[in-house]
Amino acid sequence: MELVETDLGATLSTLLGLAWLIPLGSFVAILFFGPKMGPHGRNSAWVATGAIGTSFVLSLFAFGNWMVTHPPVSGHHGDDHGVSEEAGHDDHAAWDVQDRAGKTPASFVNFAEEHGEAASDGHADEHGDDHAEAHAADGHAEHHDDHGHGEHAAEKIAYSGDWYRLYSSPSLVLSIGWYIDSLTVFLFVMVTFIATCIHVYASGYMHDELHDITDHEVTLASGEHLHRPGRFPRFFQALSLFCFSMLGIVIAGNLAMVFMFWELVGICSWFLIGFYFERKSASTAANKAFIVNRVGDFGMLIGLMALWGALGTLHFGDSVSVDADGHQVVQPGLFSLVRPAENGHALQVPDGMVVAAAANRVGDIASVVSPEEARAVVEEQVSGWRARGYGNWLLVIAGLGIFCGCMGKSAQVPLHVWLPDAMEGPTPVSALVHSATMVAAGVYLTGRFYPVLSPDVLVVIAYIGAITLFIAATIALVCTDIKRVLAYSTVSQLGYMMLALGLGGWVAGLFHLVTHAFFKSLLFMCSGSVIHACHTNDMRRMGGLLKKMPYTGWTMLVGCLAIIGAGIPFSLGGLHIGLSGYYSKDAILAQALVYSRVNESHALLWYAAAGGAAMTAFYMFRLWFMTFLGEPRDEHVAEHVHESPAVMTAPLVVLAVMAVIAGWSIGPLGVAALLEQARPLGTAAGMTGGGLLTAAVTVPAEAASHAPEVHVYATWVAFATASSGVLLAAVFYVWRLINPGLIATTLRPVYTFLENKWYFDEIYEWIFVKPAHGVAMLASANDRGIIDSILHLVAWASRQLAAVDAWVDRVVVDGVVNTLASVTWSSGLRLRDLQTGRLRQYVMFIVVGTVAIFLLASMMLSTTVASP
Amino acid sequence: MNLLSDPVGVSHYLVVGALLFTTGVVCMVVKRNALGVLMGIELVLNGANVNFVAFGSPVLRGEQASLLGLDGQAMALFVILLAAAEAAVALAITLNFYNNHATVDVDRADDLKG
Amino acid sequence: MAEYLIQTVGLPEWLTWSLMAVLSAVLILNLMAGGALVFIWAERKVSARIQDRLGPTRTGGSFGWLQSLADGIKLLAKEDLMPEGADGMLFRVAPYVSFCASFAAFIGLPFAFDMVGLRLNVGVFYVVAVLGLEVFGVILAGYASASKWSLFGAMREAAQVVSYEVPLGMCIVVPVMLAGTMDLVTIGEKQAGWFTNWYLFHDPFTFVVFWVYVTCAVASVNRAPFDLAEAESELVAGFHTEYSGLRWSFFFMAEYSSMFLVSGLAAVLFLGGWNGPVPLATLAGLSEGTGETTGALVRLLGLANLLGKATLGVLIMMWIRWTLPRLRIDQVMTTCLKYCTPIAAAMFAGAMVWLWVFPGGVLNLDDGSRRPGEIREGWLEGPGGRAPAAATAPASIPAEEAVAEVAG
Amino acid sequence: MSQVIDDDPRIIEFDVRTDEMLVNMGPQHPSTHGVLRLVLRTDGEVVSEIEPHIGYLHRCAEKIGENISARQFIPYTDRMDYLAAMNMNLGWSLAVEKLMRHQVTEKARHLRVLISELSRIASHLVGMGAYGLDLGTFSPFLYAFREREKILDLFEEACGARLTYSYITVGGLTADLPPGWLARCEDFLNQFEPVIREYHTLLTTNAIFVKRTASIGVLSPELAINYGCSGPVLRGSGVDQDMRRDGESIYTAMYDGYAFEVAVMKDGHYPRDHVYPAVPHDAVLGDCWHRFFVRMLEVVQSMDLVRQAIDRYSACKGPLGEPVKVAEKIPVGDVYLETECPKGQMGFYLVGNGTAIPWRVRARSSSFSNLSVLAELCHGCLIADVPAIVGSLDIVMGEIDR
Amino acid sequence: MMQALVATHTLLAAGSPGINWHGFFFLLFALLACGLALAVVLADNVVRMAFYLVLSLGATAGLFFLAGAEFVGAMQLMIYVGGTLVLLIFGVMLTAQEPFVAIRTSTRDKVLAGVVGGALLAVLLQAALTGPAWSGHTAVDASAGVSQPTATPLGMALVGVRVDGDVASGQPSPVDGQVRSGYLLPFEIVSVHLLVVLVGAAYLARTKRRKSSASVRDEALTGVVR
Repeated sequence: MELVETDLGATLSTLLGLAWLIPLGSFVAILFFGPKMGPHGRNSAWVATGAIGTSFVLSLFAFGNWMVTHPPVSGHHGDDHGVSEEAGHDDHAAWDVQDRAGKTPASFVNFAEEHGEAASDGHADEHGDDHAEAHAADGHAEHHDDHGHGEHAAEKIAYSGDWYRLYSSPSLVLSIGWYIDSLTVFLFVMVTFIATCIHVYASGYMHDELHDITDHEVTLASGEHLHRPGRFPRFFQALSLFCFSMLGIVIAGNLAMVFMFWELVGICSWFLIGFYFERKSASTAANKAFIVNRVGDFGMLIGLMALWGALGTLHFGDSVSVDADGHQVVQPGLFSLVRPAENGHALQVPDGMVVAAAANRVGDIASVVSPEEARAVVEEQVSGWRARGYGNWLLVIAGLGIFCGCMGKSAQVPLHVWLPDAMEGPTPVSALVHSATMVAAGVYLTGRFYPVLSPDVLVVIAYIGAITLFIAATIALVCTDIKRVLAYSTVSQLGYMMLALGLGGWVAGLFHLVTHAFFKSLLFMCSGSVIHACHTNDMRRMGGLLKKMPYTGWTMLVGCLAIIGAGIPFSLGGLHIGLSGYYSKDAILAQALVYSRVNESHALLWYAAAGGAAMTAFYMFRLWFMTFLGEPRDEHVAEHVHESPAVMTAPLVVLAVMAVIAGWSIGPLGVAALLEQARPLGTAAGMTGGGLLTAAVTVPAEAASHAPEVHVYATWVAFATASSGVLLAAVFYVWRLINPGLIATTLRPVYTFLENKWYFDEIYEWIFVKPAHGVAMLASANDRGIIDSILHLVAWASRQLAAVDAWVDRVVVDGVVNTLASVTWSSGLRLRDLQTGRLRQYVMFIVVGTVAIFLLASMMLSTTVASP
Repeated sequence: MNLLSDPVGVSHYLVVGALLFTTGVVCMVVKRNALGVLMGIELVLNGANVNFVAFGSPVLRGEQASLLGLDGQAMALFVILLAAAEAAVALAITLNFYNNHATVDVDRADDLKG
Repeated sequence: MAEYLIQTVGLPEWLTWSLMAVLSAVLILNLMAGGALVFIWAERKVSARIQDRLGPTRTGGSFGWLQSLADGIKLLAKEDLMPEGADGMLFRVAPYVSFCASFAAFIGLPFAFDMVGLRLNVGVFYVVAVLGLEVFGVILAGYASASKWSLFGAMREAAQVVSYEVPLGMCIVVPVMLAGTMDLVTIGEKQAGWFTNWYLFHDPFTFVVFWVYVTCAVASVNRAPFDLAEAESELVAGFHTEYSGLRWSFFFMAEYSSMFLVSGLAAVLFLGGWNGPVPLATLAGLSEGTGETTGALVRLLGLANLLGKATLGVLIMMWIRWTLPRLRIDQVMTTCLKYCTPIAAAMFAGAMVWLWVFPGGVLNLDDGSRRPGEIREGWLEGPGGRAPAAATAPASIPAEEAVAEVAG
Repeated sequence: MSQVIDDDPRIIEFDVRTDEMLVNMGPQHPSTHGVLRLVLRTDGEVVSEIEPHIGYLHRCAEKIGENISARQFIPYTDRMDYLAAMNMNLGWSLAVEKLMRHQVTEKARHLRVLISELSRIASHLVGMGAYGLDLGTFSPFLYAFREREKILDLFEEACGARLTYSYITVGGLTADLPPGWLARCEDFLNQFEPVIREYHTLLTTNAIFVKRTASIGVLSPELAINYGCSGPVLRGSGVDQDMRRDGESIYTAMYDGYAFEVAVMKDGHYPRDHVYPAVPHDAVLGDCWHRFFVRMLEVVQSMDLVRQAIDRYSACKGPLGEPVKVAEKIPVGDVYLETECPKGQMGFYLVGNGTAIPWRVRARSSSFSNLSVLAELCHGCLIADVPAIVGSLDIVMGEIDR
Repeated sequence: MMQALVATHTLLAAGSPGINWHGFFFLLFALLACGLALAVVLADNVVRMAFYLVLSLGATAGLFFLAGAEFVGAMQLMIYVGGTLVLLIFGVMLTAQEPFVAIRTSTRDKVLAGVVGGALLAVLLQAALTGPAWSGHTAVDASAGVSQPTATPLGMALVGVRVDGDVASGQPSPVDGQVRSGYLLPFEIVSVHLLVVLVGAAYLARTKRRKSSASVRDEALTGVVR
C-alpha cells in the first residue's frame, strides 16, 4: 500500500477530517433544503444516513491505514483474555515499524526522537538535578523498575497538527486541529458505525414525523391535542449536527476546540432531547440537561483557564512550526509539558504552573533585578519551587476542572440528574446520546486528558465513579420505566468507566466505553423497538413479548448478557470466551482489585465495583424478564404488539453481533491492544502521589491487573456477582419464588428512597432552586418596596423642579431657540437657491471646489515654504 | 522635462490619465443625457486607473515599482470591478428615473431642488 | 528568420521586425479569410449531405470547391446598401468591429508548441475577453440598421452573449486550474503524452465540463440551436437583415472564424491541444527541441493535430446546426443560467476536490518524458521560461525502448 | 407612471419599462407561409397584440366560378389549396355531384379515396417540413419534400401535372391509373413507413422541438369551436370531429367500408393503432405540439386508407366511368357541402339556375377560420412563438385569399 | 490594435529596437484613448458616445499592456469594455427614443464646462509634470518586465498570499524587505459588494405595471401563465 510511503498523518487527517465534515455538510444541506427533499423531507433521512455512512467508510479507510501502518502488537501486558498467548510477542517487529514511521517528517510527532533531541541540547544538564528532586518528591523514580515497560512509553504514536489557525498570538493559538492516535481512529469507527446504525434505525422509527401528527401528550388550552406538521428533516438535521460535533470532539487537537464542540454537543442534545418541545416534560428535560451540563462546563472553563493561564497552550500534542529563520520550532503541547520526555514522561508540575503559583516570589525577584536577569533567576528557581510543591494545586485544579466538565457530560453524581430525564427525546436520540456520543464524550475527554491528571484528581475521579455506579445501580433496581432502567444503567456503567480511569485502568475504562457503546445502543434500540410496539414505557404493562418480537427479544438478551459481562470465567483451551462486556468489565474489576490491594484504605472502591456488578445483573435481567418472559400483563398492550420493520431490526442484529464480538481479540487484533497503542506516555507505569486531597495513594500500573493472581480472582468474582444477580432476578420474576412486591413493602423506606432516586431532584430543588426563588422574591420585594418608593419620591421632586424649569424653558430657552430657528429658517430660505437640484451644476461645484483647494493648498504651501 | 523627447515614463501616463479624467469631468458636466453622465464617470474612473497602473508598473518605474508592488495593479482591478458595479447601479437608477419621468434628461431630475 | 533577414540580407532592424509582425498578422488574416471560405464551402457540403442532397457540384470542377470564392466575388460586386434611417458611421463600422475582435482573439491562440502570435501569460483570459468584444459589432449593427428586426437581433445577441460568458468562463477556469496557469501554451504542454493526459479525461468533472463548454461555445458564437440573433424564421435575418455585399460577408467571416477559434480553444483546453492522441513524435524520440528540421516537423505535426481538432469541432457545430431546431430566447437564457452555470460551478468545485484528493491524476499513462498533471511547475518563470519539454524529452527514454513498449 | 403597489392580482412586475412598438411581419417574411402580413404590437419580445392582414393573393376565384361551367371551375379549385389540390378538386366535384344527384362508379369512388388520401399525406408533409423550418431546423423540410416529390411523381404519372392536377372532376376522374402505378404506390408506402419514425425522432420527440411547441399557443376546445376552427387544428384541441366520419352522407359514403379512427386525443390518449411516441410531459391539449402531432398521426392514418383503397380499387372490375360533360346543365337549387381537407373543413356552396353555369359560387376556407384564431393564441406570447403558432395552424394563403 | 500589440512585444522582446517602438505605441494608444474620450464629449448621439467610449477604453487597455500590466489590461477588456459597456448600450437602447438620443446642451454650459475643465486639467497636469521623474531610464529595460507574469502574483494576492513578500509566512519581500499583506479581505468585500449591488440593481430596475385585462382573460381561458 502506497500510503506507507506518504505521510500517514496527512492521510489520516484528510480522511478523518472529511469523515468529520461530511455530517456537517449533511446538516447544512438538510438545514437549507430539508423540506424540499422528497415528500415531507423524506429523503433527508437518506442524506443524513448517507453522510454518516460515508463518514463510516472513510473512518474504515483511516482505520485500515492505521492497521497497515501500525499493526497493534499484543504486548505482554496487553489483553490476555484473547488468544494472545498464541500470538507471541513480536516486539522487534513493532520497533521496526516504529522506526520507519519515525522517519516521516512534519506533523508526525515521534515523541522519542523529538524529545530525545530536545533533551540532548544541554537542556537536560541544566535541570538534571532538579529533575531528580522532582522525581523524589513525586515518588516517580521507581516506575521503570517496577514494571520494566519503559520502552513502551516511547511507543506512543500520535499525529497532530492544525488545519486552520483562528487566532494566533505568542500567548495563545486557537486553531482547528487534529490529534490522531489509535484511540481517535478507533472511536471514529465506533461512533460513525453506531451512528450509522442509529440513523438507519431512526429512519424507520421516526416515520410518524413524515406527516402531520397529533401529539396526544400535549393538550392545548382549547382542550384539543396539539396538531403539528411532522419534523422529519429537522430530526435528521440535528442528528447530523450531533454526529459532526461528537466527531469534532474526538478529532480535536486542542482543548479549545474540544470545548467548542463540547458546547455544540450540548446544544445538539438540547435540540434532540427537546425534539417534542411542545411537551412540557421534554422541554424541561432539555433545559435540565443543558443547565446541568453548564454547571459542569463552568468547572471545565476554570480548568481551561488554569491551563491556558499557566501554560499558554491548549494543544494536546506538540506543534511544529517554522520560524523566520527557517528552523523548525517545536512548541510543546499539554502532554509534553506535564509529562516531559526528559523526565521519562513522568508527571511533573509544568514550569508554567510553578511560576504562576509562585507569582509572589517572581514579583519579588522582578522588583529587584532587570527583566532579563529576572527570567534567568526564575528559571533557576523553578525546580526548587516545584520541589516545594508550588503549582501542585494548580495542576489539581486544572484536572478537577476538566473532570468537572466530564462529570456533566458523562452524568456523574451529582450531575447525573439530567440523563434519565433525557429519555424524553425520541429513542434513537437516547441510543445515540447514551452510547456513542454525548456521555462518551466525558469519558473520552477524561481518557484523552489523562496524562495531565494527578493522583489526587484520579482519586476523586475514582470515588465519583464509584459513587455514581452505586447510586445509579440502586435506582435502576426499582425503576419500572424501561428506558429509565437503561438510563440508570448507563449512568452506572459510566461510573464504572470513570472508576476504571480513576484507578489507573486507562485501557480498561476506554475499553468499557467502546464495548458499552455497542451494547448500550443495542439495548436502547431494542427498548425503542419495544416501545414502538407497545406504545408505553412501563415495564409493568409488558411481558411475554418474546414470541411476538423475536428479533428484538433475542438481540436484547444478547445486550443484557453483554452488559453484565457474561462469559466463561476460566480458560477453555487457552481461550476465554465471553461477550464484549465480559472483557471490559473484568478488566475494570481487576484494576479495582489491584488498587484496593495496593491502597488498603481505598478497598471500598473494589466492593462498590463488585457490588455494582451484581446489581447490574439483577436489574438488567429484571428488565428482560419483565418485558419478554412470563404472561402478558396488559392485554390491551399485548394484542397489537408486532415486530418492528426490518429497517429497525437490521441495526439491532448488526449491533448484537458487535456486542458479542467487540471485545474479542484475534492475535494482536483487538480493541484492547489497539487502545494500548494510544496509551498516554508515561501512564503505563503506576505512580504515587497525592497528599493534597487525600492521603498519598499509589496508582498501580495497569499491567499489574493482568497478573494471574489478580485477574483470575477478579474474573471469578465478576462471574459470581453477575450470576447471583441473574439468579436473583430469575427468582423474583421468572420463577416467582418471592413476590417482589413483598420485598418492596418490607423494605418500604429503602424502596421509597430508591424510587425517588435518592431524592436528588428534591435535594436540588431545596438546595438550589428554592433558595434561588427565595432570593429572587427578596430582590423583588426590595425592588418594589424600597427602591421603587425612593424612585417615586425622586420622581415627585423632579416634577416640582420641572414645573419651575418649564417656565424658564418656555420663556428664556424657547425664546433663544426660536430666534435661532427663525434666523436659520430665513438663511435657509436664501440658501435654497443654491440647491438647484441640477446634477451637472453639482459636478461643476465639485470641480471648482477641487481646483480651488488645490490652488489654495499650493499657495499656502508656497507661503509657508517662503516665510522662514 | 520634455515629454516628447524623454522615454515614456510615469509622467506620460499621468498626463494621459489627467486628460482622460478631465474629459470625463467635462463629459459629466456637459451631457444632459443621464447615460452620457454615466459615461463621463466611466472615463473619470478610467483616468484614475491609468495612474494606478502607471505607478505600479515595473516597466515604467523599474526597481522603484516594488515600492508599490502589486498594489497599483490590484487597485486598478478593484476600480474596474467597482466600476462595473457602479455602472449596473447607475443604469438601474437611470432606468428607474426613465420609468418615472419618461425621460433621461438629468436637468429634469430636479425633484430635490431647494 | 528575422536573424537571417538582418544578418544576411542586411535589412534594417526596424523594417525587419515590422515585416515579421506584418507577416504573422497576415498569416492569421489569411487563416480567417481562407478558413471562412473553406468552412462556408464545407457548411454547404455538410448540410447538403445531411439533407440528402449534393450541394454545390459545378463551380471549380468537382465538389464545387470554388463555390465560396464565386460567392465572394459576387458579394464584392454587390452594392452595399444602407437603409435611409441608418446611422451611417456605425452601420459601416459595425462589421469591422466584429471582424477585428475575432481576428484579435486569434493572436493568443497557439497552433502548435510555441507557434502562437503572442504568448501571453494571460492567454486564455485574453482570448475570451477579446472574443467577447465581437458582440459589439453585432449590437452596433443592430442599432445602426434602423430596422426593428435588427434591433431585436442585437438585443438578443447582447443578452445571450453576456449571459453565456459566465458559464463559459467557469468552464475555462477548470483546465486553467488543473494547469495552474492561464498561458495557453503551457496548458497545451501539460497535456502532452497519451490522450489519457488530455484534460477531457482528467476526471469525470472535466469530462462533464467539456460538454458544458461545447454548449456555451456554440451559444457564444451564435450557432444553431442558439442562433437567435439571426433567427431567420423569426427575425428575417436578425442583426444583419439590412446588410449586403462585403459588409455582410465580414460578419460571416467573423462568425466562421469565431467558430474555429472556440473549437481551437476547446482543443487546447480539453483535447490536448497540438498533442495527438498517441505521442507519435515522442515515441519516435523527437521533440520540438531536437533540432531545427525535426523540431519544425514536430511542430507541423502539432499544427496538423490542432487544425484537425478545431476543424472537427467546427464540423460538429455544423452537424448540430443542421439537426436541431432553434431554442426560444427565454429557453436559451434558462439553459445558461439554470443549467450551464450551476453545472459548470459544481463541476469546478468537483474538479477542485478531485485535484485535492488525487493530486497526481488517475488516468495518466506516462510516456516517460513528461510529467503530466504537475501543477505550477515553473509558473514563476512564466512564458519566458521554456517548458520542460526541450530539456527532458530526448534523454530520458530511448526511442527503441519506447517503441518496444508500445509494441509489447 | 409608477403605480401604487397593492395586492391587486392584476398588477404584475415587468423587468424594465419599455415602449410598445408595431412590427410588420410579412408579407415578405420567411415564416408567414406566403403573403400573410401580421402586424405585431410588441413590448420587447412579448407580443401583446397581433393582427393578420390578408388579401395579397386575392384572385376573384369565386366570381370567376359564376361565369364558367362547373367542370371548368375545377382548375380554379386547384389553385386554392395548391398544396392539396386533389382534395380541393374532390370537394368541388362532390358538391356539384350532390346538386346533380350524380353517382360515380364504385371504381372511381375507391380511386378518389386513394388519390385524396395520398394528397393529404403530401399536404401534411409540407406542413411538417415547413413547421420545422419555422422552428429553425432546415433538414426536416428537405426530408419531407423528398417524400412529397415521390407522391408528386405518382400524381404526375396519373394525371400529368405535379401541382395543379384537375384530376378528380365532376362525375369521376379524368383518367384511369396507368399500368404498374399501384405497385409503385405500394413501393412508396413501404419505403415511406419507416421514414415517419425518423420524423418523430427529428421533430416530434426532439427535446428542443417539444420545448418550443409544448404549452405554446394553447387553443381550448371551446375557443376552437367558437372560431370555427376545423381539421387538425380542431382535433388538436381534442374535439372529435372529422368530416369523413361526421359529414354529409354523399361524402361519408365515399369512405363506406373503410376502417379508420379519427386522430384525436380521447380520454388522455391517441388511437393506438400504430406505435407513436408518447405525449411529452409538458404538452397541453390544444397546444402547438398536439396540432403537429395530429397531422403526423393523420399521415399514418392516410397511409392505411391508401392501402385499403388500393386493395378495393384493384378488386373493382369494369370501367372507371366518364365524368360529366363540360357543359352539363346544373339543376335549379342550392347546395353546400363540406369535405375534410388536410387543412380542415373545406366547404363549397353553389346555386344552380338550370344553366351550365352556376348562379352563385362561394367557398368556405378552413385556413381562413383557423387563421382567425391567431390573435387569441398569440396574445402575450414571445415573438419567437409567433412563427411556431402560425406554423402549427398550417395555413395556405391561396385558400384564404382565393 | 491587437495586431500592433504583437509587433510591440516582438520588438520589445528583441531588446534592441531600432526606433523607439515603446514610445511609438504609447503615443498611438494615448492619442487614441484621449482622442476618443474627446469624441465621447463631442458626440451628441448616445450610441455613438458609447461606441467611442468602448474604443477609448480599449485603447487604455492597450496602454495597460504596454505598462506590463497584462492581467489588468485583459480584465479591462473583459469587464470594462465587455461587461460595462454592453450594460450601458443595453440601457441606451432601452431608453433610446428619438427625442432622447440626442439632447442638446446650451452653448453657455459648454463654454463654462470648457473653462472649468481647463482649470482642472491645468491643476492635474501641474501635478503630473512636477512629480519625481521616475520616467525614462527604466523603460529601455522593458523587455525584462514584459514577460513577467502578472496574473499569478495578482491572483495569489487576491487570495491572500503575496509572492512578493507575505504576511502569512512572515517572509519579507525580496526587493525591499517589507512584509505585505494580501487582498483577501478587500477581495471578499468587493465580491459581496458586487453581489449586493447586482441584486440591488436588478431590484431597482424593475417596475410595477398593471396587467392588461386581455392577458388576464387569456390566462383564465388557457390556464397557462407564461
